[in-house]
Amino acid sequence: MPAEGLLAASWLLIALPLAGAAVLLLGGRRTDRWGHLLGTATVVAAFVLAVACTVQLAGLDQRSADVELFTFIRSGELDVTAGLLYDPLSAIFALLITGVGSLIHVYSIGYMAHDPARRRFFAYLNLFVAAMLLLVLGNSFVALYVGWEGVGLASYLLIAFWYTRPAAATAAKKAFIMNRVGDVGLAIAIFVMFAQLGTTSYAGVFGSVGTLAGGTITAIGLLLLLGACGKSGQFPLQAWLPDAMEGPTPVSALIHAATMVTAGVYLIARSAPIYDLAPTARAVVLAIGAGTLLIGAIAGCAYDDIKKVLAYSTVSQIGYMFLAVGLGPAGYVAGLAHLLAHGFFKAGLFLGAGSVMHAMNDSVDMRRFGALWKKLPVTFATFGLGYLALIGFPFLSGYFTKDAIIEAALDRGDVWGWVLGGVAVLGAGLTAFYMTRLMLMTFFGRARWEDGVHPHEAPTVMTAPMVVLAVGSVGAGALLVSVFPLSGWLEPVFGEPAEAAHVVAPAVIGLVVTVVMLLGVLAAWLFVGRREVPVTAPVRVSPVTRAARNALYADTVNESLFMRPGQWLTRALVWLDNRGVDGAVNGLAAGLGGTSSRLARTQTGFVRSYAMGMLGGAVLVAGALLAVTAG
Amino acid sequence: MSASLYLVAMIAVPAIGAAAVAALPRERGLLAKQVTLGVSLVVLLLAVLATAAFDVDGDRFQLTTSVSWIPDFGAEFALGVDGIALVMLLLIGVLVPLVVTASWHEADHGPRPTRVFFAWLLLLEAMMVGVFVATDVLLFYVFFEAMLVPMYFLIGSFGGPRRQYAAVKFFLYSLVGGLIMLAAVIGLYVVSTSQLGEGTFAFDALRQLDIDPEVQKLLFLGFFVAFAIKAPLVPFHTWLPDSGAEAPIGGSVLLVGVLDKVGTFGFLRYCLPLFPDASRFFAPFVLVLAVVGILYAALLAMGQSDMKRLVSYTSISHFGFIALGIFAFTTEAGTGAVLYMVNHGLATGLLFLVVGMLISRGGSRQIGDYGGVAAKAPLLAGAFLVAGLASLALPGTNSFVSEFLVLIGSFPERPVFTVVATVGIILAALYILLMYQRTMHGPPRGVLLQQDAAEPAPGLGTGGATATATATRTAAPGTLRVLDLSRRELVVVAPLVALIIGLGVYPQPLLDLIEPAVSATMSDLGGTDR
Amino acid sequence: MIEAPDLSYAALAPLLFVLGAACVGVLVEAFVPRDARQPVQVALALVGTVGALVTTLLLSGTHETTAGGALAVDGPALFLQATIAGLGALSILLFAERGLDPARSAFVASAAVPAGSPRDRELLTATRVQTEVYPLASFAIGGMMLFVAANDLLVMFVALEVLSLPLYLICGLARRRRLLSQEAAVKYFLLGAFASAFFLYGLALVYGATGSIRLRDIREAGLDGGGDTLLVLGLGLLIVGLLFKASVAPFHTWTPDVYQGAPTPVTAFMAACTKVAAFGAILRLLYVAFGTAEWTWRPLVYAVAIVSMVVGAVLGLTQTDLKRMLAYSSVAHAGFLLTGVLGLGAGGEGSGLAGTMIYLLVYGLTTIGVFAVLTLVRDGDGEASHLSQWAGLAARSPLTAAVMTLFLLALAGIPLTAGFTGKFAVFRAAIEQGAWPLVVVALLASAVAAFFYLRVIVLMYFSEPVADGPTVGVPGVPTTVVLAITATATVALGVLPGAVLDLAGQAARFVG
Amino acid sequence: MTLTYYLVLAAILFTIGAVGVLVRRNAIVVFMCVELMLNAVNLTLITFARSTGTVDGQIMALFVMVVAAAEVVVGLAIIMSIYRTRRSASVDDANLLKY
Repeated sequence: MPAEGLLAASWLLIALPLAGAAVLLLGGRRTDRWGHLLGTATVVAAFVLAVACTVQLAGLDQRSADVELFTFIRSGELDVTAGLLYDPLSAIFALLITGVGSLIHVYSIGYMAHDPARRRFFAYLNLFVAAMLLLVLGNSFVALYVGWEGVGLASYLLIAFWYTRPAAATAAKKAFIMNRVGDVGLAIAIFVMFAQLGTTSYAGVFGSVGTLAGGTITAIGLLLLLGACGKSGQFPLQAWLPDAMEGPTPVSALIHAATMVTAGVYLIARSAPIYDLAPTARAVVLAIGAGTLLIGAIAGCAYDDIKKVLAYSTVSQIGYMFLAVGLGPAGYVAGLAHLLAHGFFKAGLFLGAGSVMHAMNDSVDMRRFGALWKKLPVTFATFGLGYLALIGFPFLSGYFTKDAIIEAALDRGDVWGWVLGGVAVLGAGLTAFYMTRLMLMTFFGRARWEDGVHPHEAPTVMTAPMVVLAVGSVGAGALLVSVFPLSGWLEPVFGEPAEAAHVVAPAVIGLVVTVVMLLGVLAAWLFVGRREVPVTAPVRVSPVTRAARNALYADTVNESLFMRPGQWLTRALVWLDNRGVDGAVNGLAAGLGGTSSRLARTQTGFVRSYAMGMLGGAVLVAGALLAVTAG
Repeated sequence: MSASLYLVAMIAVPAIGAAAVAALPRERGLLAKQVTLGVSLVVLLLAVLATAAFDVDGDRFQLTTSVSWIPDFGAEFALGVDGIALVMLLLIGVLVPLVVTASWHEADHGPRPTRVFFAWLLLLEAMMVGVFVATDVLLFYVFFEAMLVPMYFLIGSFGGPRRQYAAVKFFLYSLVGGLIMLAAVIGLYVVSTSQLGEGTFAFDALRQLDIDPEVQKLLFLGFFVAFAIKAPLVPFHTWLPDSGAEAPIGGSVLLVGVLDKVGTFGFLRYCLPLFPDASRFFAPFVLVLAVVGILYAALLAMGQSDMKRLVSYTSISHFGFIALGIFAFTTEAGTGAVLYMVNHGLATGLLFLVVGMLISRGGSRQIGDYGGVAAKAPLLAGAFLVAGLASLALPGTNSFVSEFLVLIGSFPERPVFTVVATVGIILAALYILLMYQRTMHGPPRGVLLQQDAAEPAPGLGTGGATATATATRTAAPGTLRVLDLSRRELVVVAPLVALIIGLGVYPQPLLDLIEPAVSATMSDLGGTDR
Repeated sequence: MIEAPDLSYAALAPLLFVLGAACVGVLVEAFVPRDARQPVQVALALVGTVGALVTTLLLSGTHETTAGGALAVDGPALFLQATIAGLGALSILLFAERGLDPARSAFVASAAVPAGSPRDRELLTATRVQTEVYPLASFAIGGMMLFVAANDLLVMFVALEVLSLPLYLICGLARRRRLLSQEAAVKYFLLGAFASAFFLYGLALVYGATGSIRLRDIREAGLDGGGDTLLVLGLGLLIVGLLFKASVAPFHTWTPDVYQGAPTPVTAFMAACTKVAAFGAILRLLYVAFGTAEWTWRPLVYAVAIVSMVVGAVLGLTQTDLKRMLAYSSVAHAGFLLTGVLGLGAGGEGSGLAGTMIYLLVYGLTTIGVFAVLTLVRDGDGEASHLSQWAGLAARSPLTAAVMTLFLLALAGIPLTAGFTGKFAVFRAAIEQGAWPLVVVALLASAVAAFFYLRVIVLMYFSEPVADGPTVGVPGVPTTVVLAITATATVALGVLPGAVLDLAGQAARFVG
Repeated sequence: MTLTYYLVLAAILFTIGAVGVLVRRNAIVVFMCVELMLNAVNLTLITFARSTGTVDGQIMALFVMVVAAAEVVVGLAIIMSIYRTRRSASVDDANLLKY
């Protein structure tokens, strides 16, 4: 139904940060002094507005509001209207984005205080928030695509924020390219929708998708999934996410942990009506989710770079979410709940990591940390809570959301249910292991600091957001699952949550998971906590470790499969174009020239040879004429 | 002035202006520049007026003028615009003043007088307008060929080190195409003679002809080759990298931004309506060329070390998209293709201009001679980025709309080709970001470290080139002070950036102009098979 | 008893003008004191040619035969006579130029003096000028005008000789580089005589086959399907003779040498006027005498046209001497003209005749213009005709370069120049007769030819000037006039050719 | 008795002349060969005049003689002038102009 009241103004959600970005980018140095404040203000304002809108939405009897803005592209059959859809699903994302966004803006004020280009940083952040909001609020796949690539750009700009570092520049490029690969899938999916249904709006597509052949729907589903994998760093497109850590830490927290990378989950959840009709596609989602879950967890165990560990953890956690939404109606809510919870604690963890780096002169090598708990009490506390939430410590948020996913998996009731559930539980164990390892190496043990490092707690402007997020990490899960059930809120989107007969009682699952988690912690303590952590990574290690350190050779594969052949192909083509295509032309010219000078030799300058030529010509002419007339 | 005279004026004003500028005494270089700028602005104004006078729901051709020209050939001096031609006029109107501003110091230090450069520029503008507004095929052909001469002299007299080779190559390639087209033009005339009693070149009359399919194929090929060379489609493309690289920046912009569009414009205006059966027959082959071109040229672009060559190759790739859109035979794709022509003019125009500004500072076209420029010249980098993003068709920039329309419009008809073409957007991201990263990102490199390198290579001086060079020579040894955009350069860049983003967000007005003409073309195409 | 043939003097007026002027010119040589000769001769020759031009225009519309049917005074004849007279007048003006050469003339003071002898060297610097060229040229022009009007093979032969003999002579009259000039004369003469022998033999055979030499009678006796060997052989030999004059490959071999060796104004004269005359005769012979039997010669002309275009275009590519390059270009253009000749439709319809005539006019004007420019660029030893000497000319003399560029573009057939109009006309005629493959070849050939025209432009504009390059002389009144007229015409015929096309269209009907 | 013999003879003469042009070096002789060709034509003309019973052929023969005479005048003049300069009448010596 068309929106009125505040909802009608929900486009401001996007406009505000966008305006902020515009002002900061065009304003130039003039805005250096107050730019960061403006940037933060716009996002906070957006958050307030989002809250208000959501409240109003809650008030509506039929919880969904369309905002028609203007005609974007109309030509022939195609008619794309720029419009927003404010419904429960987009609402929670709007809240997450603006909420966490605000906190991270605040944090960045402190974190980037000494960076000369802070203004640019806030401009990009605002740009990101705007694009991300467009992504989740858009009312058609085209709008989503626009936001989709918009966040890609923002992420590119922010990863490459310190562009004088080649690593950063390369990582940014890598991220953009691998995202583009996914985008191609998304784009083609949209083409198919238009070709088959003549529309690209959610309403139109979901309304008539049922009329399509199963194969087509599956194709759409898989193509969308490709897009989702690109954006969310899922297998086989996961390799860019860890590199993205080259960006400033607040970026990692906001974009590469809390919001952007979860866009894939949003896409699949949003496209529920399509996946409901495409079991094959959904199965693939499950497979990818489960696989990535393990890949991420395993890789996370081996790295010494604190941000990389967190990054792989993110990959793995998003794997959980994919697994959840891959389960269908049973899993959507669980997946989204985990998404929100993850948004809180992972953001918190990253901010914590940022504060640690802040204290350690921007070092990320955990082998040079240790014993920081007394130097950085606040960070330690908030980080710790986030840690506990992540590994699913009972009654913290991760505990509820992750268990819900495992439940949903098992509730399939078939053998695959058990397999997936098992994977999920195993993942929980690994998570516990690598996170504990991280905790131990960072905050406990002996101080292995480089010389001249004097750890000190971050300023309040940074710690405050961490505290808030820590609180969220603790509370979110309970809040979303039991106190204020997300399932009810999302009912208009996913319909009545089917009360499945539990295969295994939730309590049992909780117990099992907790045990496995504790085993993981124990293992970590045995491997890391008990003995001295060497300052340099040991070289002679098991192939498993080596594989894990190389993230299961994802990059190697990409390079040897795409990059190198691509470079060879390019070189070959350049040669072909110059020698072959252009050469043919120049060769023709040269040939003519040669012929010319050779023919010119016949022009000997001797009268008698000229006469000879004429006589010959005359004979030929006469002969030709006779031949023509005779024949 | 009556509306129908706008078009005549758009040809006459720059032509007269060219003569006037050429007549100026050698030392009045500044005056020549001012006159040129003024004239080009007048043309822009006329283009806007013409647009205002154009009735979207009106006849196919409007603002028409027609004077008997060569009665014996049945040729008329007939002008008129449809939506397609109109948007191209707008593009010309916008680009030329910016090019003039950007080339302000282009000819200051060469051996040849400044006025010559600007006179050729204006003459070129007149010819470009003519080629788009002609509604008489012979007149079109005349402009089509005559257009070569000014560009030939711009490249040859003011171009880079290999300008002679490039100029001749450009001229001969286009001439060969043009001559083959001439055969087809005459053939068309002969057919019209036999069918209508007396020969004519009037487009509207020729559109009514019912030509035997076999003949159609021959005539189609005649036109097609000419346009495919102009556009250019692989494998007729090898002249463009040379010309694009050797031409002075202003020349490159107009060459790729407008001149080459004549090719794709020709497909749409002449090949499809005049030879519908042949068009349908050859469509698969053309589409193969188009799609192959998209990928092939994109890969080649990645392999270039010379920025201007790289940009030229990206254009070849883009022309593949345009051709795809035209030969998919759907209104959406066709409209997208036309919009693509405009957007590509703006985006690649900006890209060329910015690259030129960079070259004018570094005095080298080699990517390897640059690095970390963003740190020294953020505005330049920003403009570069916008141009780059536009040419990789990022949503929010104008190119996205057109590329999206082309692809989504082609998909229902030609899914396979479209899917392959879509892969091209990955490559687009690659070649743009590779160039951007190598030149703008990373630590300062190449010319930023050695200061003598600031000497602009002959013919490469764009904009503040020489000014910068002198500034750098006085700069502290060891470090080259790369100045950020000068005020004049900002004036050049700002409007283009604004248009790129504006048209990216709200393209509908242009689409409304374009669509009627395109759907008319498509109906010409479809109208004949029943 | 043979009664005297009827003579319509009015219809013959153009011829009488020129030939009369020529005869008077001879007397002038004999009786007027040397110092006064030059102006008198020039005036006389101009009166003759311009008078002829005017009278032809006055006669326009006439459509009759006279002198007992030996002469045709019809549209084509008058149009081409006018063209020849006009171009002739321009050439005379070029002859009369005295401002460029320090020795006041392009022609040798005394042809009898051996080249390089002391006497010759002292004469070289003397300002004494020779004026035989004017009557000689007038005779040649008269011969050409007779050639295109000849309605009878014998008259055609006589005309051929009348136009050739004076040309042989004036080719050898160069003031500088006399050895080359004389060599050119000898070659031209020997080969020309050789060729006219063929023509004559052909005449005899046709006479034997048909018992008449009147073109009309030949047509009526015509080739009835089977093909009369004598007649066919005769036709072949006649064509050979004419193709030689039109310098069509493979009978072009003399062209480069003679063009290069002859004094530049003479080259201009030959290139422009002889071409017109020769094609006038070819058209008349093929259209009138063999028009009904075009199936016999069409394949031949088709082939010869291709050979000529290709040979001309390809050989032109590597020439380093401008005059020689232009000679090959003229061979190529002969080929283009033949495509027009092929535009003869069934029953004399078709725009081939008109097209060819237009092309001749256009080509003549452009050629004279281009050679006129050539006479301006000089070094110590006469014209600087070597390509390399033209490098960077635009910097030294923008106007000269601009005019040269205009003519070159016209020769290349770029639109908005006269060259395009001509090309369009002939190609249209050919395609109307379904000869489109030939036209495609022609277009490709002209693309190749365009390369060597472009090369000159590249040299003039894009190359840096050479040290001790040639000087660009300041043309006197005559050359200036020529350049002005030709340049204007080249542009006018390119932009608004309507009127002239119309004229040619109306004129394009043979009598008899 | 048939006229063909005369025509054949004329043809033979013509050929001899043509070949002579090709094989002889001396400009004068070459020129004489051309004259021979012309006279072969004359013979042909006369023969045909006889066969067709018209006088045209004979008249033409006279014309040809006149023209030939004129040609001789011009030709010898040219050949003389170059002979004076080069002290040689060999046509092969005159090949400065080539290619």
